[in-house]
Amino acid sequence: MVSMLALLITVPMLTAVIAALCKGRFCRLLLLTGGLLHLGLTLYCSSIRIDGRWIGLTSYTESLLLILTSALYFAVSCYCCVWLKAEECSRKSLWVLGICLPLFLATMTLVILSRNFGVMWVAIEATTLFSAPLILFHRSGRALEAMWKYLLICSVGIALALLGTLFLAFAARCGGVELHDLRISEFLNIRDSLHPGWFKVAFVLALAGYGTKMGLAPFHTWLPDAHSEAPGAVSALLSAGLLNCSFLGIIRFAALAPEQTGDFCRGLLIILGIVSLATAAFFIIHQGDFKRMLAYSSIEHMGIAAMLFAVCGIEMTMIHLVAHSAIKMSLFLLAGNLLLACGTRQIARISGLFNTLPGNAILFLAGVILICGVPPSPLFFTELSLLVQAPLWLSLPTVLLLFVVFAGMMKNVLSMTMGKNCDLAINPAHAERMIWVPVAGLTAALAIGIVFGVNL
Amino acid sequence: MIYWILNLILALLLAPVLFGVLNKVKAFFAGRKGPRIMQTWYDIFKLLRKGTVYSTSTTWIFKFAPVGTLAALAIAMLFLPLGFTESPLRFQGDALLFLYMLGLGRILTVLGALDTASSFEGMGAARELEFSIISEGTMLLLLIFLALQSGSCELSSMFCGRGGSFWLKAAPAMVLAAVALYVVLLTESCRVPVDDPETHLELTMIHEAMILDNSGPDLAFIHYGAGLKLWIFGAILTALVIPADTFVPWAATVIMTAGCFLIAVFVGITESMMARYRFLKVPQMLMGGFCMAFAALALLLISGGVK
Amino acid sequence: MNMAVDLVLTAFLGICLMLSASSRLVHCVRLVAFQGILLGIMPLLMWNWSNAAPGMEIWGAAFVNIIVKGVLLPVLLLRAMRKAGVKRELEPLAGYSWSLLIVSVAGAMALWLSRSLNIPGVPVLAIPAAAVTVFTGLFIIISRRKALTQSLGFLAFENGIALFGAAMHLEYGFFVEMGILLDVLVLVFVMGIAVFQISREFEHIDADRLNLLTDNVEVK
Amino acid sequence: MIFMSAGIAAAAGILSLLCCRRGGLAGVAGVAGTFLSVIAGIVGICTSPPSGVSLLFMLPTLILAPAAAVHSVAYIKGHGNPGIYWGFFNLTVATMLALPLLKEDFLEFLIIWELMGVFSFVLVMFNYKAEELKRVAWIYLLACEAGGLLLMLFYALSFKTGAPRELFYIAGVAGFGLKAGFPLLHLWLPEAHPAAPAPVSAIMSGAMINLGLFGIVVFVFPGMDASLCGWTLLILGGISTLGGILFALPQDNLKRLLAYSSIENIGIISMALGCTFLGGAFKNNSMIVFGILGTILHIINHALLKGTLFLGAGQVYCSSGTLSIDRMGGMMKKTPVTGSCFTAAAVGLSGLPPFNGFIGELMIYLAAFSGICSGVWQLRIAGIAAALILSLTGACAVAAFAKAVGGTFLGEPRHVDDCKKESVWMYGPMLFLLFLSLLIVFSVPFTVPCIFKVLNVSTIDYASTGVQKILFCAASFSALFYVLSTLLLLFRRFVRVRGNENAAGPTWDCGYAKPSARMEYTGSALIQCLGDLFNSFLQIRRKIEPPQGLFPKKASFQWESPDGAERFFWAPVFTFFAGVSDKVHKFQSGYLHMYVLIMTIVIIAMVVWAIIS
Repeated sequence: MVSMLALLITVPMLTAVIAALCKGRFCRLLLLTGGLLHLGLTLYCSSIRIDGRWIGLTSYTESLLLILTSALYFAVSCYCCVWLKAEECSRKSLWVLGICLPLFLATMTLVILSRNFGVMWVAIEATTLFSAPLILFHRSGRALEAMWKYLLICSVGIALALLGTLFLAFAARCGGVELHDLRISEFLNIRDSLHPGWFKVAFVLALAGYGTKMGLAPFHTWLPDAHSEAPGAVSALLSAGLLNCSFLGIIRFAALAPEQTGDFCRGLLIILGIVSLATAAFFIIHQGDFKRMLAYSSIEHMGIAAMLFAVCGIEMTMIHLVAHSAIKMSLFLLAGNLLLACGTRQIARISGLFNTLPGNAILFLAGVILICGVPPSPLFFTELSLLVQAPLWLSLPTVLLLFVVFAGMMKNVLSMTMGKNCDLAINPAHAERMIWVPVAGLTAALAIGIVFGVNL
Repeated sequence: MIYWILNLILALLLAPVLFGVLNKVKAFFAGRKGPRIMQTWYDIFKLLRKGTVYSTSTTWIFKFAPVGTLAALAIAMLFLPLGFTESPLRFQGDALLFLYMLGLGRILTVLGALDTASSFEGMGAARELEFSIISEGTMLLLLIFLALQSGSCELSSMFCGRGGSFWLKAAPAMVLAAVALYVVLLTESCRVPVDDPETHLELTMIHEAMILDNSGPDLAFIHYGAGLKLWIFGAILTALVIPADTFVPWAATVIMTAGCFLIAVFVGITESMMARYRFLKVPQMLMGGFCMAFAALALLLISGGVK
Repeated sequence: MNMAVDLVLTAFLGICLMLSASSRLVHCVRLVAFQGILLGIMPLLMWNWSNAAPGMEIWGAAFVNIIVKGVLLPVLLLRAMRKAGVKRELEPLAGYSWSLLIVSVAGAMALWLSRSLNIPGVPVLAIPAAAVTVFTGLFIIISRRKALTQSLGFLAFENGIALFGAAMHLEYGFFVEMGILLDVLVLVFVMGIAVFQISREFEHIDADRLNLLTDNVEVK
Repeated sequence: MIFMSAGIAAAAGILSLLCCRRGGLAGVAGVAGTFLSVIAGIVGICTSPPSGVSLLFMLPTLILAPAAAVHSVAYIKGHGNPGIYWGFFNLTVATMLALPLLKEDFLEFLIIWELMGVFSFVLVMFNYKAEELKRVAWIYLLACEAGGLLLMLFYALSFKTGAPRELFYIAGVAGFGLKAGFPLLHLWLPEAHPAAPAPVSAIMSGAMINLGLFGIVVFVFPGMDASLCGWTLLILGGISTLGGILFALPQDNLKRLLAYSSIENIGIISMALGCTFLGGAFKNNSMIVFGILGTILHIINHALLKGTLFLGAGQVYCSSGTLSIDRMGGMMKKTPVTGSCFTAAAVGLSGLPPFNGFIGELMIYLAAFSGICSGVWQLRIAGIAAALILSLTGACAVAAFAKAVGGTFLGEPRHVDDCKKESVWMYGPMLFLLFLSLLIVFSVPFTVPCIFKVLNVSTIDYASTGVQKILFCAASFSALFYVLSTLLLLFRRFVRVRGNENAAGPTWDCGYAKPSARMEYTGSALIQCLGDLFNSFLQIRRKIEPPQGLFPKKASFQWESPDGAERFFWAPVFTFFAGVSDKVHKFQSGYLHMYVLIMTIVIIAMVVWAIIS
């Protein structure tokens, strides 16, 4: 059975190698088949429960994340088929895309499946390496700058996570257990014999490390640059897929927390959550670029996810992450469409999209309304359960900040969609055809919301 | 009951004569002979026989306005304690029906004025609306004052049900209330300090400006309505001031009629002594009336003259 | 054997001081390479030879460590340097005397702190040396202007963390060790390409002039 | 069965949304959907009547929805995509029919509440092509979302035992108050109504605003001390009544004036509710009875009359193309039926006798007076305050509606030359609503017993207050007014001597040779002296360009009165947040060194904290 899981990782690698060999000619076809294969395999083996030495699938959350990531990848690859035809890009960047996207998927799958802290660390570092060239798709100065910052900040952060893993092993040794290869299941058995002092330091460093990758507040600085410079499809994958995987790292670390350090870890998570919610809120208000606005909304939702994990436990967090990924993917793809059609990311210069790009504009408005947690979307229920279970000193600022975010985003979106046509030469041909994947994403999110609402 | 109907008939007949008395008093102060007392009736009969000229820019509102105003005033008349006897048609809350009937008369006149598309009528309407807000507030304060004294919301039992000794219990409050009611009387019937009925300068008129374009029977209705309104406020003022519930009915009728004519004389005297206020000062006077009514209410609440 | 270990740890401290003081890029690369080699031989030194010779794994890991960190990475960095046409690090943001002072203060602090933290079985000098290396790595990233120096700083930072692992002689499996080394190698390789493209795009590789992406409302 | 009505409306909505390509079909589906849902609703009420409160708050929707549907058939021709309009129109009606029935579970209520916000948002921004609609749509959506978030907080606080009760109460009242247009929270009303299509604003102000009060009465007040609730409603109602009508005076846009008068009327309704609760707190039976009747009557009257006024404004907009009172004039000659219905409804809504507006206000006055004569000093003060506020706003309402009717319908047309004819689709519903209001005047005395049976509140005996007699007398005197005026009209017809026939001529404007329409008194001129009277409150801004030089070319006078709450409260708050965000933006300065420095500092701080704790 472990071999089946290993297949999950090797299939994308295989497509990457083929793409490398054929110099970016069948890039779109390869992407689609890789995604399809991966999705089939995931659905087939998502019910396996096995704990191998290096990789394995043990809990319900991991299989849910796996399905989410591969469904996401499949959706993005369908989008790419239409998008790459519309986007006139050089053969070399197509080649880079053909290689890096499958490898990105492979590393993300490895992160989810890994049963060893070391392997997980290596996989997350690898995701950084393979997603960096993807940001460079448009070959502009700004993309280069975004990639450099992404590389440096993320690798510094991830190295800290390695230090955290080391201290975790050291905490195990201080607790009197000799461990050789950091297997997660071993750590779970010796949970309460971990040395609390060293575990707290380890948790702090791991939180800082994986928090950087996840975009929590003080470490989020790379996220708006990377997500706004990357093309629509890549930023969708980055924002919807990668952030969940790095959050998985924190979840695994927090699962080991012995009792007396429990509320310390929760406190830390809550503080980082509320700080990232605040930064996202204040950065969305006068935001001039709609892709950066969506990036900050990802930071906001990761903050909420951190708070949810600390206050309400894993189920609510999972629903939040799944819903956020579905809606955020559609939004980023729509943003890609808008960028392709309007040619600019400045919100001030775009207006009257209802007239020129009706399909995209309506979906974009609906997506933003859903992402802000208005009832039909599942985010409403998760935010509500956060408010119910969070202490009072946390609920009040959260409500205020959620409102500030809503105000900021709606002002930008409405100024873009309504009003008279702007003077930009908009060619709606391609953009209007590429709305089916976002439609699927939004309907999926609505379905989750309605199902969740009905059986509440 | 019969005495109330007698008083009603008396009121309907003598209302225009009030203006005759009033003009006689003004003429006496000005050293002239002045028009005959029955002059208003003669005008009304003359106007009733005349034809009317309707402006092309008016609609059915202009034609209905004078009629509606007169009907509203007549209905308002039905609830008054004429001759200090309880009106047969009284019910809880008729004080407010009385107040709002006056309001209805006012809005119909204003709409009639605006319908003629003339700037002078618009000016009169604008001023009428401004003053009516404060005077309606004062009227309501007085109604509350009376409700507190008599403990009921019926107009007639407000005046007659207070028992004779309300002067002893709350004399200062009564004085303030009477003065406030007098200010409202002057505003509602458009007498001198607020508006000069005899002026021919359209810029200075208020009530007269609103009826500039009316003619024939409409004008007759309006004049008769003005007489009725003066009689209504006169009757209220006398009923407020004179504690006449112990009197013999025929004596009460005589006192009520004499009271109204006395008030007409008093208004004539104030008109001869005072000149018309500038338009910016009129609201201050009305505010003064409002504050007096408020003070009366406060005094009443504190001094405990409450039923 | 702990005399040799102490010698190596003091060498680490020395390298950190020299790294923060040196202005020439090539010199820094060689220092980081030497750091890598020292790191490679650390587990061998830490092994108590008395009871058993180290297994093939330990030898293999040490050997690969030395090859990658001592030889491959410097070659990559020098090639990137030649392509980007960068000779000397002219004026760093914090100035050499200042950075030397800061690193030595940090070293003193680390030494004073570690006195209270005596962990059994770990040489006394180990924790401060690792901490100083980590701090120096971060400091170089923050204070140096050239992008290439920043990747060098990252390498020093990486060596510091590996030193922590080696000092507390924790090992996390041969494959994981190799994975980490592979990651670092590919990272430096990608950084090299990025530096080359930055130099082609911007004609300079000063990280502090790379500030197009900003939310600062006044600037735009 | 009743849920069927909401279900049918929702289904019709989705159906017409689907066929939004073919306009005609969507229109048919929409109107049919609305009528079917209303019929289902009425049948549902007759078979299994819901509790009194839900029935009361469903009635306005049941009355207004069909009227608005018929009106919008003609209104949206050529204004946008009918499919989307009918779709969201039916969905909004569905949510408004469903909300009063969801009394048990607050969470279901909250979900449908926010859905109502979103659906009506789409309707408000229906003609999205206008530039200034961006701000309006943003404000409206913010108000709905803020209400939703406050109610989420309210729901969350109900679970927290430690949390203080006042916070729970404030969150609830503020959450629902946003929809009910309480002072400071009313900002979206005068913005959304002028922009929304007329039938939509008719439904919103006629029926949707009351749901705010419904929410407060059903979810926030149970369990709270009655006198506290009474006083809150009374004070908030009083402020929003006075504030609403005072700000209605200087408005130049007709629908904005009607929106402010909706704020005033919802204030009156909450004052009536306040009197009821205060009566309940001090066991004053007559105050409760009059309060309840006042609330019921005023809700229905306001729904009917405000619906007529907004539909009238819709017709005026369609035929003259503008909503500015000063630019219109003389519309009575072009659209006589709409003009007459508008005038009648205006007179009714300012509480004057012959119409049902007066009966509602009479009940509230009687509640206030029974408070005054009750002897308990708290009730006495409440009674005096309520009566005084009601009379002042009554007079101001007379002025505001005189301006609205005088400015738009009476006199000579000023700037609007080509007026389209009025269509029967548009003034039909107005006549229907006016007929209903006349029906109410004469049927209320007989329906009082069954009203109190439906409310089935045992502690109140309405017979002792003789309310039926009062209502009967009020109705009979209104009838007397009609009879007397017809008598006088006949008298005038026959008293004239044969020879003097009526003649027609130009208005005698004190001998002016050629009076032109520009000399006419416009609406804002009518209100100018009132504006000076309340200037300290209204802060009217005037931009005067006096004529200069010997031969002055251009002189202009412009005045506008922005909403007080917006100018002195919301604008500073929002600029504060924007200021903070600009300062915070400096941190994302683009310098990589700064980012890594911040990261190191934070990590060191966290490690030190981990070691210490």
